[in-house]
Amino acid sequence: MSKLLSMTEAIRRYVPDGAAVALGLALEPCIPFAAGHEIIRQGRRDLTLIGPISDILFDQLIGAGCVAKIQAAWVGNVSEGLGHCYRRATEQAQPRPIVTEDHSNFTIGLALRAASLGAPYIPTRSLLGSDLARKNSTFLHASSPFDGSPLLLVPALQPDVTILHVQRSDEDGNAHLWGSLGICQEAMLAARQVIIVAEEIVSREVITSDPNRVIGPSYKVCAVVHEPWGAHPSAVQGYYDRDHQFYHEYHTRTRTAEGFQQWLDEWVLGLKTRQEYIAKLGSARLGALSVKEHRYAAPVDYGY
Amino acid sequence: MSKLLSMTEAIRRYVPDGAAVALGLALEPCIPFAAGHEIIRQGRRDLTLIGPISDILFDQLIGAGCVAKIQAAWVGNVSEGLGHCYRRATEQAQPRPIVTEDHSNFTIGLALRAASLGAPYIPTRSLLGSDLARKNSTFLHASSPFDGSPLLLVPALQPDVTILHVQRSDEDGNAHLWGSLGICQEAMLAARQVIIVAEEIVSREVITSDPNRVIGPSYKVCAVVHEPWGAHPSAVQGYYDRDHQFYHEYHTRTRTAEGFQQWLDEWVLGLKTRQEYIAKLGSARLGALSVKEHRYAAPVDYGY
Amino acid sequence: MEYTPRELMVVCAARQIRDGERVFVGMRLPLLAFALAKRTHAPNCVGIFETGLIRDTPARELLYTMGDAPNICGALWATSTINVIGLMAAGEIELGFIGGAEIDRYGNLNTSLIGDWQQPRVRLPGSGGGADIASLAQRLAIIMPHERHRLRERVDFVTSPGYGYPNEQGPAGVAWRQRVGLPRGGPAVLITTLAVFTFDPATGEALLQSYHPGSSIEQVQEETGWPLRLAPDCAETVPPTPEELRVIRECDPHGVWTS
Amino acid sequence: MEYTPRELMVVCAARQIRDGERVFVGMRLPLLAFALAKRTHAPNCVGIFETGLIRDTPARELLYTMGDAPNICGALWATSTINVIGLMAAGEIELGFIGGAEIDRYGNLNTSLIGDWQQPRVRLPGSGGGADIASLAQRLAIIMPHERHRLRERVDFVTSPGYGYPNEQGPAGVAWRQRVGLPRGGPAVLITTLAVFTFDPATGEALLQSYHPGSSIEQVQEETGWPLRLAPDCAETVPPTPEELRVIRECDPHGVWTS
Repeated sequence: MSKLLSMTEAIRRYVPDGAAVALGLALEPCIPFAAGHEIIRQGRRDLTLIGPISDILFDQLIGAGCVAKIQAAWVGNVSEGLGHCYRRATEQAQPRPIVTEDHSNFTIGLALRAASLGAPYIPTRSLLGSDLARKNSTFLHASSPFDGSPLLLVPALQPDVTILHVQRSDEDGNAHLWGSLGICQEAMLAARQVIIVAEEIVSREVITSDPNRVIGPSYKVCAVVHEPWGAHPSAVQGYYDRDHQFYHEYHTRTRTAEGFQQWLDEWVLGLKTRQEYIAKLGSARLGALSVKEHRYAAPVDYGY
Repeated sequence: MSKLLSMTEAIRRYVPDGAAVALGLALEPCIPFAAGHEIIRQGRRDLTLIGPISDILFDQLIGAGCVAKIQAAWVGNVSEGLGHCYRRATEQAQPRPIVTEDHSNFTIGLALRAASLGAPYIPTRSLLGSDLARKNSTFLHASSPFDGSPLLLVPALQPDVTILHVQRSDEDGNAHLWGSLGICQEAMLAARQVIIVAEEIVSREVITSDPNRVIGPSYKVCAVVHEPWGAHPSAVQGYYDRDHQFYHEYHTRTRTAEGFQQWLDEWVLGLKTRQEYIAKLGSARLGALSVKEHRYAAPVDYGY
Repeated sequence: MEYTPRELMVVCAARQIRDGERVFVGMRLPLLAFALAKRTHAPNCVGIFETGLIRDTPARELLYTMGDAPNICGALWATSTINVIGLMAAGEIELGFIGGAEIDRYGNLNTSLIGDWQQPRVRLPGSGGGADIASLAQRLAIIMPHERHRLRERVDFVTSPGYGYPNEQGPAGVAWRQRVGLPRGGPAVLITTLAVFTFDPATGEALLQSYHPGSSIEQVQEETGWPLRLAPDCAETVPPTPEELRVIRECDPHGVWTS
Repeated sequence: MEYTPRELMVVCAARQIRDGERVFVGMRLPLLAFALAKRTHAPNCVGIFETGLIRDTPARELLYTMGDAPNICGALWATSTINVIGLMAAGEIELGFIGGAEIDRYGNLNTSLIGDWQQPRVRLPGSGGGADIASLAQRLAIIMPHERHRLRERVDFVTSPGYGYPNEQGPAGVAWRQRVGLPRGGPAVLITTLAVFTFDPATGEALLQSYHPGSSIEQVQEETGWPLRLAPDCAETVPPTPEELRVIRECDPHGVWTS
């Protein structure tokens, strides 16, 4: 059954106001910027964003006023530093106040892993003694029933929708993802529903030729969006490199609220679709980011 | 650094008397029979066997008197039924008494997953109300600190050594495994040390061409054994099928202790190496089990 | 059209699968039931296998074990055991199949041992994934040979929890499962060589829903270790259709599992 | 031979890596330190990256983030974040690197916020994997710019636990980590633009181990918000060797991270 939708339609149907949305789950690569930009264009409000480090997509969604709450380990600009919109929202409630429930990369992963196992929580010794453990009120401190030692209990976290950018998917949402995986699989398994954004739509046979490469069960997928370059400026292994300069420009231009608004008008609100964004990037920039040297995985035989 | 060893040497060095050994972790496929047979030949004693269902390898190790304790979800003959040696050991203490700590497939996986996360336990609602939950004294019953609901706490389990049969590995133990994975990765990550038994030894470049296919960190690997057909009679995807008839013959011949001893003499004790075992199987049998139709995974580009 | 008792069991099992459902498929007869349902009334059902597989098509060849090579080719996902049982723990699997050596009137299943736990008379293989499926699936379908020593008033060991037992805190049934903390589920159906039972969720008791053609309520009672309660609409089991038999025999042409 | 403060920091960081060790590598300078150690005194060290990567060779190109494509090519394992942090939680990672915005005399690090938690004056990005590395690695190496407002008597928020604080139950240091339940670890070294500190495990206090060439104990004191304690063998930092500088400049020819 084809679940192919335009990005516009996928976001309209499956990311309502107030939803808890997990995205940016592979850490620096495969961040679904195209999906985030469409969320901004549709003026979605009161979202909870769930992710490990998210890079600048969280910052953009916060600056655009879409976000009420953050459950994440880090919000900023990985190669540049602070997230200016995140700072303005937290320090000055601009454009609106937000709440952060601080995690570490491990605890946000454990929270999603717990949900994926139907476990109410997973205990850890990470963060003991940290103010993170004290200030995130979803955590509980407890003693191990086995030996009395102190533990931090990380409760299961279930996103309403997880958005994953992948290299390729079939129309039903059976998707191949490769490279460093971050907490993508945990977030897919934990979610109520999943939106797959793919560089390429391929036949079912391509996917089933390598079922170990599949990221999770397609029955959880509610929409498949074909969006080449949909993760720019983040990298997609085998498709394009990270556009470091884009992060730098964003960092420089968004120091003020006005600068951010101009950036947003130019790169998000003033563009109707990802096709326009790609055209605006221009072929020289795209070419510079494209794959220069293919490196294919060694053959694997599933035969019998 | 090459970790290549003969099976004889790998078992001699890394599977001492009394060790807790995890094996048969992919459930029906990729069971390291060659390793198990060498353990029997070397007369290892007082082992704890850890695994999900193990098929007949556990039964053989038990019948040969190598085993003091079982931590597993199932011990028998998957396509045939009961495990006769397991019955004799449990019911009549023949050839020696053994203790079983019963798990389910989920709880044995959770126990190893907990160890792999450095978590003292993982809570679950599976098995609540089951006698398994009451009789396995490693489990604890508890109330959730979040909502007071009943939980079963499954403590972390750390094998001394995990033995994995894989399709291919480099000499350092960077190994590719494909097909259904069972609890292989959890058992590798949880273990103190790992023995890799591989159908093929390949170059490092073959492995690093596809790092997502790697089963776990090679720094945990203490020995790499090149043992083609080392998982027979279980299946290795892309290499050979399951030899159902072999399981049937084992089931029929091992109904009595004498029958088992004859089987063991014929197939294990009377053979010095896996090469002799393969020769005994004969080319017709091997040919019938070999791959008839190759089915290669679609290409994957890691380039940039 | 002639058919074997096991063919009828496969048909009864397949009828438990609703279109679009996610089904935790066990070994042997459930493997055939999944293939049959898929090719008849439930083309959109999805099968999940505890080795770490999801597929939406039956394997092209007969399987002896769920880890056999043909079950991996064409799979939608090949992954770890805890990933797929985790889906069930999270409540996402509608139906699970298991078998058992013994069952009692409350649907509690024993696959661990006969006799005393410390000194068993017969040691059985154990749970495998059975206890997980019984604990975590939304509905449980059980498939067993029907013999009096297997359908007992009370099993020696509860490997896979059904509806428990009445006790000082309350009745068996859904209430018992809630008391012990099971998140959902319970036996929906017990399919035997002689009959089909459903269960009364309020009391947890098995109800004779149908007796197979050639059997009778009396014969079922004779082979059952507890006094039967009949479902209000207890009747003869609807026999397999020729189409159902044709598909089963295509899947298992030599009767490996069905003869 | 001339060198930048950051090149010296990379050299100091690399010297913390012992041959054969498993090192949780952070962003920026630690990436270079891993490459330098690997190519000089610690050819057998293994790098672990929180995106879900293990490698035993440095990437062929300069990395801006650990998720960059060159870091994945040639990796020994590409997997999930919790799989690799799990290795550290299980005690298998000898050394971890992190940075921070603020640190105090007990090695507690703040990367979360300046000012009050409810109404911060500056909101910083947060932990990322930093708090995990500080909690779980066997030894922690910290890399920071040396400014008086960053090296404080007490940080506003403990993101990544160092040696805690003395309190009614006992002293800071290893004893504090044991009291709160941390399984191991603690800061081994703090490398700044001016100096290198080690730590007294009994009290948790930073000890000035060396001051960089061109700096002095006095200058370090001026830029440090607590009264310095000197290590018994406090001396000038051993400057980079030409070989070390050569390797660093091969890895970062344009000085992206070192200028």
